[in-house]
Formats: sequence, C-alpha cells, structure tokens
Amino acid sequence: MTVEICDTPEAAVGDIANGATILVGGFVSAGTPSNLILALKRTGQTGLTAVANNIGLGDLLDELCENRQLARVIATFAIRASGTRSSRFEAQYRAGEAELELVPQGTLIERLRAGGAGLGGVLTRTGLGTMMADGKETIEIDGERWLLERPLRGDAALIRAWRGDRQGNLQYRLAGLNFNPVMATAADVVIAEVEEIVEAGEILPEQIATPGIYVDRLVQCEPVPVRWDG
Amino acid sequence: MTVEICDTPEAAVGDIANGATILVGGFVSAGTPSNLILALKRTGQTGLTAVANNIGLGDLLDELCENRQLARVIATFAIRASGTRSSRFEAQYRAGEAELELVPQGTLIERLRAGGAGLGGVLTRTGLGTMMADGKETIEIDGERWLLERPLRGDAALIRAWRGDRQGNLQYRLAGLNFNPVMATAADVVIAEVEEIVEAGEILPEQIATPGIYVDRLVQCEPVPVRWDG
Amino acid sequence: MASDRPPTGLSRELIALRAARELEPGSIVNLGIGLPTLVAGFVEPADHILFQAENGILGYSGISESDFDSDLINAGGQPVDLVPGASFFDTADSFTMIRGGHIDAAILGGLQVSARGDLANWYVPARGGGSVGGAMDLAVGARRLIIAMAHVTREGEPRIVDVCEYPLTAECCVDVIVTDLAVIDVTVGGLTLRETAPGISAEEVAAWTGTPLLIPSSVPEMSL
Amino acid sequence: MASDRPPTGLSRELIALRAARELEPGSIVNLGIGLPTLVAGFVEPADHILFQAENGILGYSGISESDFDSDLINAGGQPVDLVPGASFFDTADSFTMIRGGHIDAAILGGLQVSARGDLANWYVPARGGGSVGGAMDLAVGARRLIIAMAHVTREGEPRIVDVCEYPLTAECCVDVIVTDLAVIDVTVGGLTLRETAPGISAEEVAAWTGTPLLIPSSVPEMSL
Repeated sequence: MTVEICDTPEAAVGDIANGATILVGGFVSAGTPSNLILALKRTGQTGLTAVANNIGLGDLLDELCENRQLARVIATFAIRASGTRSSRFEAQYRAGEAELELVPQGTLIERLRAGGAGLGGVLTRTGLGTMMADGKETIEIDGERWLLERPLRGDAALIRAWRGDRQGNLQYRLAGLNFNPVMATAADVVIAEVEEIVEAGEILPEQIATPGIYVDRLVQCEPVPVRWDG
Repeated sequence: MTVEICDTPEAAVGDIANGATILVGGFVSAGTPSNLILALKRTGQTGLTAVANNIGLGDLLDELCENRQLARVIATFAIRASGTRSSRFEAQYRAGEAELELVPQGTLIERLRAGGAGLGGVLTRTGLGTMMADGKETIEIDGERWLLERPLRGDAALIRAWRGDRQGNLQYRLAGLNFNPVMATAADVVIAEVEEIVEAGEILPEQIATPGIYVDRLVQCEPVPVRWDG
Repeated sequence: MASDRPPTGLSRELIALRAARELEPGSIVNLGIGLPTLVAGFVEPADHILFQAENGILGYSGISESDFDSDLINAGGQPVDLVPGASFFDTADSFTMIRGGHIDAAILGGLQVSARGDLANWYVPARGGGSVGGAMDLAVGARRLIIAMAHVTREGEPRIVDVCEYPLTAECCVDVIVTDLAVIDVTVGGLTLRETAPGISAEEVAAWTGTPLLIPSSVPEMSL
Repeated sequence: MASDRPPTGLSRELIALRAARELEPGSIVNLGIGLPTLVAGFVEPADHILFQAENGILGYSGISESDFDSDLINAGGQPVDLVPGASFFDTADSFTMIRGGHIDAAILGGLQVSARGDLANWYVPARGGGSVGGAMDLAVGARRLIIAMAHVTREGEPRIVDVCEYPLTAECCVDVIVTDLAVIDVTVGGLTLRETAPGISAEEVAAWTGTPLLIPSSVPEMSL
C-alpha cells in the first residue's frame, strides 16, 4: 500500500519497459495525464501498446508517435471519418508502422474492469453482427447470444486526478473520472499525476474515488492545458 | 425520469405484486431500508422472492416471515452456523416453507450489476470446485475455467440513502452504500427511503452516487434503529 | 438519380431542431458527436429533457459559452453547462446506463441506414481504422434510436439503402431517421415516410432514397 | 484420539495475536467474522496495516467503543473506527478489490482444512442452508489466506483433515493455519508444522491433526 511520491513525472514513468502495455486514462481533455504522457516522450520507451479512449483528439498521446514510441493502440476513437486534419498516429497506422485495435467504449471499460476485478471476460451484445465480432466467440445463454470479450490489463497505468493524499487516495473533479478509476485497478504499476498532494485525512472518505491501495506512484504537477476543437 | 414523492412507505410499496422479486439493499444495519420492509409487512404481499445480502442478522427482512410473505430468499448470509438463536426464516426454511438460494457476496453483487448493465452473465472463479457450481455451466477461456453466473434483476428494489433530491438523486453516508447503488440499476421500479428530501442542486454532482434516473419513488422517513449483536 | 443535384432541404440546425421534437418530455437522451450535439440547443427547458454524455455526465444543458474547463466537456470534447441535479460518474457506470437500457433515446449521426434499420456510422472504408466511441453500445442499449443525417452523401449517393455497404454499428437498431429531406420511421413493414421537409415532395424523397419507401396517402410537411 | 481431551492451547485472543504476527507491515487485510475480527486489536499501529471490510470500508482501526452508528460497521455488523485516509465504496467496488487480487491477506475462520489446503468454512451439514458472505471470493482472491481456528472441534475431532467432509469454500486456497496448538504451513510437500503453542509438543499437535504433518527436526515454540 505504500505510495511513492515522485519529484518529477519523468521519475515516475522512467522505469516503464520498452514493449510495455500502458493504460492511459482520460477522455479527450478531461482527466488526461498529459504530464505523464509528455514525460514518457522524454524518457523515450519504444514498442509500447497504449490503451486509451482516444488518440489524436487534442490529447497528447499522439505526441508519442513523433518518435514512433507506440507500436499498437487499443482505443475507441483513433481514425477520424473526415481527413481534413490527420494525427501522427493516423499516418503511422496507414503506413503500417503502428497497429490499431478499435474497441467500443462500453466494451473497453468493461474489459478493463474485468481485468481489475478478477473476472474471466465480458458478455455483451455490443458489437454482435458487426466487424467487432470477427474472430470472437459468441456464447448462447438461455437462448440469447452474447459476444465474449477478453479482460484487459496493463503493465502500467498513467492516470490523472485532482488531489491525492500521502496514502495515494485520489479525488477527481467534474468529468475527470471517466476511465481513470477503473484503469487504476487494472495495471501492475499505477502512476497518478495530481494538482495537489495533501495529508491523509484531508480528502474525506466519501470523496475518495480511487483508494490509495491501487496507486503506486504520485507526482504533483500543473495541468497541461489541452483542448480539442473538433 | 420523473420521481414520485410518496407520503408514506406504505404508499411507496403498496402496488408491489404478490409473487414479485424484490431487491433489498443494505448490509446488516448499514443502509438498510427498514421503513420500506416494515411497510411491506403491513401491505401484506405474499409469495415474494427477496434478494438481499442477509436475512436474520438484526435486519428487519426476517419480519416478513411472520406472516409467511417470503417464498424464496437469495442471500449471502441466511442460516447461522450455530443454533443458539434462530431466525423466523430459518424455521420456515427448515420446515420446507421457504426456499433459499445462497450466493457468494461478490457473485451476488456482480449478478445484480450484470442485470442492471445489460451484460449477459458473470464469469468468476468464485465457487469453482464447490457446491455453488453444481448444475452451472463452466466456460474455458484461454485454458482457464470460469463459472458462468446468471444476471439477476428485480421487479422492485427497496433501497435506503441518506438524502434524496426532488429529481431522485441519492447521496449515501459512510458504509451505507453497499448493495444500494447497484440494486438501483437492476429493478423495474426503484423505491428509496431517505432521511431528508432536498431541492435539486443541494446534493452536489460529486456527492450523487445514484443518479435520479434510476429512482422511481422517494419517501422521507426517520431511520429505524437496527443493530446486530452477533 | 445521383447525376442530378438533390433538392435543398433543411440546414443542419433545422435537422437538429426537428430531431429534438422527437424527444419525449422528461426523457434521458444521449447525443452523438457532430450534428446531434446541436440538438441540446433546441429542446424546451419546460420539457425537462436530461442529456447524458458517455464520458460521465448526466444533466448538461448545452454547449457552454463560459471559460473552457478541460474537465467539464461532453463526449465530443465541447465545454458544457450543467443543470441543477446533474451528476458525474466514471465510464463503467456511464455504460451501465447506456448498455443497461436506462437511456430513453439516443440521437446519432449516420453514414448509412438500411431498409431493416441497420446502422453504419463508425467506419469509412476508404479511411479505415474507424472511431466507434460509444456508438455501438448506444445502438444496442438506447430504448429509441434516432439517426440525424444528411439524406444523401456529398457525392449525391443515397445514405438510406437496401443493405449497408459500410461496416455496421448494429443490426436492426434504428427507430427513426431525420434528414434534411424527411422523417422516416423504421417499421416492421419497412421504411415509412412520416413527414417531408418544407418544399420537398414525397416523390423527391423517394427518388433520393436507395431503397423502397412506404408512402402513406397523405404525408404532412414538417412544422418547424 | 478423540476419546482423550485435547491439551489446552492458546485462548481465542492469543490465536488472534499470533495470526496478527503473520501480517506484513503495510499490507491490506480482510478479517472474517468471529475470531479473525479480534486480529484488528493486535496489530502495531507502526506497521500501517489497513483493514478492508467487504461491506465497503478500507481503513478501519478496530471495533469502536463510541456510540453505535448503524452506517459505520464492519462485515460482521460491529461498529468500527476509521483511520485517516479511510474510504467507502459500494459492494461491487469492494469485490473488485477482493476478487481482483488487491487484498494482500485474508484471515478467515475455518470448519475444516484439508491436507492440500482446501477450506470448508461456510456450511454445517447438520444445519444446512449456510452463510457464505464474502468467504468464497476472499478464498480465491486474497493473495495470502490465513485460517485462524480451534485445532479440534468441541467434540474433540480434528479440523485439519485428509479431505474435507464439509462442503468446500474453495480448493487449494489456504496458505497457513493458526490454531490454539500450532502454526502450520500448507506447502507443496504437504502440511508443515512451523511452530507449536507454549507447552504443546510437536507430537501432541500431530496426534490431534487428522492428516500427516511434516515435522522439521526443530520446531520452535511460538513467541507471543
């Protein structure tokens, strides 16, 4: 349960291995661990698989493509329907230099939840009768058909919260929750950037959305302003 | 989304049908909808199936056995290992007058969650190699065996929160959450007792653990003191 | 028909306005990215329609004109304002709402809709990869699915077709289609023209639709 | 052996104390109902052990002497006090913690433990029905499972047996057994006696155990 307070985001992400699978919290601009992503750009690991809601929607995850750090992306938004603005990831995907596994949002979060909660898989109707079901098992239960989706876990999770205490307990603000609390349960090493680190007890029990036992490292940094303009 | 404010707990539960399946929130004394349970005793429906964490542990659910209202109980705690004090339900269970389906706690909550979240079932290791797996399917995924457990829903849910607003949003206190928020997603009619009904906006967005869209009826009543002494 | 120019129907804003009229008072509604987002601006406050965004907000009133707060956005990344009684939750809880059938209606954009109500709206074969977001979950989970889209492509090809050529979002999921030219219901008997846009004839709608339309003897013009 | 009276070993409190010594500093621990609950009173505050209760509390310090608050109880219904940094969550999140492998150790009571570490602790055949609570999830999910129980039944029958006669909680789940007579590890080679209670010989432990015990050449007495 001991949480390590890191001085810099680079110190927090530096030992992530080449080839690791990283879960990256956030939803477009909300609750996005931009400092940790930029640190990873500087520490330079390659061959990474990133699991995130989106890439190239004003988020900084696309920055990791500048030095071709991402070998694979598992996401819900990745390639835009219109080609007026293209992300670095799109270019690498088209060039066959990076792989993409597109996953419906409700399935992505549930696969991560299964990974964190010790469940064997997800049984959903979402994706039945579509390309998403290609190559996947379906299971009939009481006459209804369900798509079996696999649990998903990361070697590391990069998440963002508003405040963290010295036991690693996290409080989020507004719509900053999104993927972060579930990702915190589903990785071997969980690294959180927060705006402020406070003493244990300052975040009230009812305000804690991620208990500190899930958090391994905490780093305090100013949020990086990000915004998607469509 | 319109929530009905009921004057009395009897008015809130009166139209539950004989033979209905009712989800009953709470965990021993915490977050237990005792007023709604006692109202159900007075309105007198019979042939009910009750889904609850416990029966006969200081909770008032056992009161419904006085007039043999429960035909079946799905619970995690039901029959105590020692016979020093016996509940009414135990007596009826032994006499073959009421059925019991015992379910591991983590499986019970996940079955309810699947029922509320539109998932086809639960794949868990819990119960494998035990009586709990008797007659149930197991599924092999990537070489590992998982027990398939069915989703669970109620015709009605009786839950308890601390405060409710006029849109039905609910705020819980301390360990009063337990089964209540998930049960609120998994029944056709959700009835909540609260200590206080306030205007919309008085419960802050971050404090709302059950959004009002899940709640059909709200009734304000003094909590009934309950306590289990083992 | 693709050689002619299609008639000029409703603007994007008027499609959104007409789609907004499909919503029942008191309903819980999810709006897709793009045109559907505009719907939030066209509902009557007295109707108490509550908008859900899959990133974890229930109860936003529309696009905000205030200072941008990066943590207060809808699923399209746009800043929103909240109504009293709004709440936040994580993505797992958001999709419990969506997949679990707790959303009364979703209004999504479309690339193609088929005669039996199949929807394709996440993958343009020429571009590959795709962006699905919450569309597949909304298509299977929302109690009523309303598609708001242009009746034909920029190249003049019908988007309402016998069978979708684009990869599906979900099968047999669409309840109603609102376009610049018409309101069309997906019924057990087939696609049924309910209303035409002002100045558009039922014959014109049929001509720019790529699959047979059932046309009642009297088809009213939309009142906007 | 059941005809003799078993030797007098540790009291319930001392079993709890000895079980508490099994806990690593900084670990997250769930305590079962009954004897295991007493363990909370025997940990060193400096060890920063954090107790989880399956009803949705992380960070309680022990049984409370304050006024009873019906919403602030452990999984056994007893009032508890909180430590700074404690948190509340619903049952779904509580079992994400438990089933997902986020609990370092669980201390549960036992009816029987078998030679290969099977546990039976939820169903007394003579009474039927059963009460399982979170025991099955803890048995499969906790990283380390410690059973704290009396070495023999009131009737003098061994609880540590070749094969459990009582219905199982889970197979091959127990790591260590702490009783009034001994500490026994479940190892790949079999059950191994690690320590004896003060005044109890290894031979006495073996005599009151219903399955072969591996007994190292030197077995220390517990230091309490």
